[in-house]
Amino acid sequence: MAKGILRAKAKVKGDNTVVKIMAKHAMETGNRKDTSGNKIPAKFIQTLSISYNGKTVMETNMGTAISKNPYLAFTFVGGAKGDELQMTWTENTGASATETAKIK
Amino acid sequence: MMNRRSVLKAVFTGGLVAGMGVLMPRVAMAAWSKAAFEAGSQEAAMGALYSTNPSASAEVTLKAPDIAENGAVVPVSVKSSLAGVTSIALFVANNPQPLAAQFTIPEGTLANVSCRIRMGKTSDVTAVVTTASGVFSASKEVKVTIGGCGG
Amino acid sequence: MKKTISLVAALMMVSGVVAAHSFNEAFNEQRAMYGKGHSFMWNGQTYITDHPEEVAAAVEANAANAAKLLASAKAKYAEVLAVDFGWTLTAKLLKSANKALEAGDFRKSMNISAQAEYHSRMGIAQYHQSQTEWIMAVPE
Amino acid sequence: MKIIKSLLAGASIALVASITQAANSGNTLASVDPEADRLALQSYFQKRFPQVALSDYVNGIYALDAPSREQWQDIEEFPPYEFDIEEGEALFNKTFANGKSYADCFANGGIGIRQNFPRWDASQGKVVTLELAINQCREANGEEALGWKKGKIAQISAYMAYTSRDNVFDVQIPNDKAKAAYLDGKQSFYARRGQLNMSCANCHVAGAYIKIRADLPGPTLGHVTHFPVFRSKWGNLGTLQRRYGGCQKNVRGVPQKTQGEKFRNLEFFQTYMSNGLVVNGPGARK
Repeated sequence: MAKGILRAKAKVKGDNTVVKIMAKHAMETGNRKDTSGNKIPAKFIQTLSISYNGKTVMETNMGTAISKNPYLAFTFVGGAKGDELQMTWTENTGASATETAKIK
Repeated sequence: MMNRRSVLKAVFTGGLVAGMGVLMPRVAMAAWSKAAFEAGSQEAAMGALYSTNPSASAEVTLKAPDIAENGAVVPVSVKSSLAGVTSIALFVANNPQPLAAQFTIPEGTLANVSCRIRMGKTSDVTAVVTTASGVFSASKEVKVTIGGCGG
Repeated sequence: MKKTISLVAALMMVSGVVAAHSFNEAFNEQRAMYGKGHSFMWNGQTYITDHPEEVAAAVEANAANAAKLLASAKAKYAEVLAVDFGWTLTAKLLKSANKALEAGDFRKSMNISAQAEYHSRMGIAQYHQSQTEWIMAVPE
Repeated sequence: MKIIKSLLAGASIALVASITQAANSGNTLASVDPEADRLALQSYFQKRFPQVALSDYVNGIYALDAPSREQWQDIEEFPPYEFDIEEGEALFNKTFANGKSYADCFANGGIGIRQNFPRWDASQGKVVTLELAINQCREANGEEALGWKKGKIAQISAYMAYTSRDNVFDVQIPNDKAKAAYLDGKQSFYARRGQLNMSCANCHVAGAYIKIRADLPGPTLGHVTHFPVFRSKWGNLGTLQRRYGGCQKNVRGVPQKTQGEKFRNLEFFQTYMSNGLVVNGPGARK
């Protein structure tokens, strides 16, 4: 039950699938200083792409102006209950992972 | 940067035939533009992404609060009734790095996205929508206030 | 013309102070308007808008007096903390009063100590008020 | 017809009078009447905001202010505390070194019981908040107590609140000792403190929905129902008493002790005031 940083709620609504995703991430801007006055290095999610059945349905590039615990909601045509979404994120540090979520 | 632009242009012109070009747009979509995201002014950020200045359009709807409850988490959504939207971008003019996010909209995905942005202070927020026929925008001022209840 | 107006204003103020105010109200009003060191009339007597702590600090600025005022302010702060009604700025004031004392700036130290002691006295007053007058705040 | 009208008028006057009297005279153990206080507070807010349903007060300021409510609803689409509920659940279910767990310390295995806290513990002779009960459970099982204001304790509390959502708050005042604690909490609520000389009531009764600089204080009715909260300002989850301390600092007072008697009694009073409303914690706030 190892969980990644992404949580998704994907629901079929009529002919469409509504997807809401939140990432557990501080989105450190690189502009902040710690208590001793040193700059906290930037560490944020740069890209998040979602695909369904091998087709990309959303691709997001994010900057430091995205809030902590980034949230994204969008809707695509199609999708079926029980199918999986693939969600791939990359960080500015180079870290990256692909996680999945079931459409409900 | 020229490279990036020409790729984008290729995507824009090819936008309407997308769907079969699944692999081609993926390449363009994946590019995170350092020049645009690290630009210190909205003008520079837009210059890095678009070859023309966006023109204001009533068919772009930007939903954002008049007064943000908290500048750290400002819910924003953008939708557009324009045909063939290929991307949506969000700018916060007065942020140190104005470009907040860029959403690539493949065919089959609605031109309707929501996210939450950070705002350092009161600023215009601008949504820019790209379609095959041009670049369109909508702006709104969002006030960020200093609360009395710091706690 | 100017004279008349200011005369009227003065009359109103004086009559207001005398007729409608308790001494505390008059004092607080005058203090808020003019700050410390201002004289005003109340019930035919002249008063000055200084807090008792400021009066106590209006003595010769020297090491002994500054140390005495600081010690008194610290004791008062301990007293207000004991009843759980301290103010946030007071600890900082005590620190800077101590710093000024060590730097030999006795006048500054004494003034800050006076302010700190005032904070603590007001906090203690709030404590007493909380024991009795809080019920006045309950909405009907 | 006339008779009925005047009868009604008479009845309502009598009702108001009795409430007024109860609220006003309740400053001694003999005269304090928690139930009258609760009804008086409800009627105070319902008179001020007649368009707001009583049940909506659990949403705090968002029950009163439409523009804030809209932003909050957007946040609630995917609330930031969801991670905390998950982590809280994992923490709650983790067994202690001695093989026992939180479930062994609470009624109904700790599920769906938020509405009964804080509760008067006769054997300890004091008010026990949910967070205090969590730490007492840990200590009874040889574990170290957690910090009071945020982190694990807030997450466990959030999970326990989450399992209790829609349960109706039912804080009991079983005896005179408990009533004395209630009275002490009531006194704290209305007592002015700090350099700004303000009480809880200044902002959250009279000052509810009145701008304090750029902030709109929420009504105290329903205040506790959504705690712990993920506060955007904090960027993480915090307990009610963390907020108490913050409020006291805001009026430039030295905060009282977290989970000390004063704060526990205040929470007791404040939660009793929200009896009849539902648990909707954890919540998201600005």
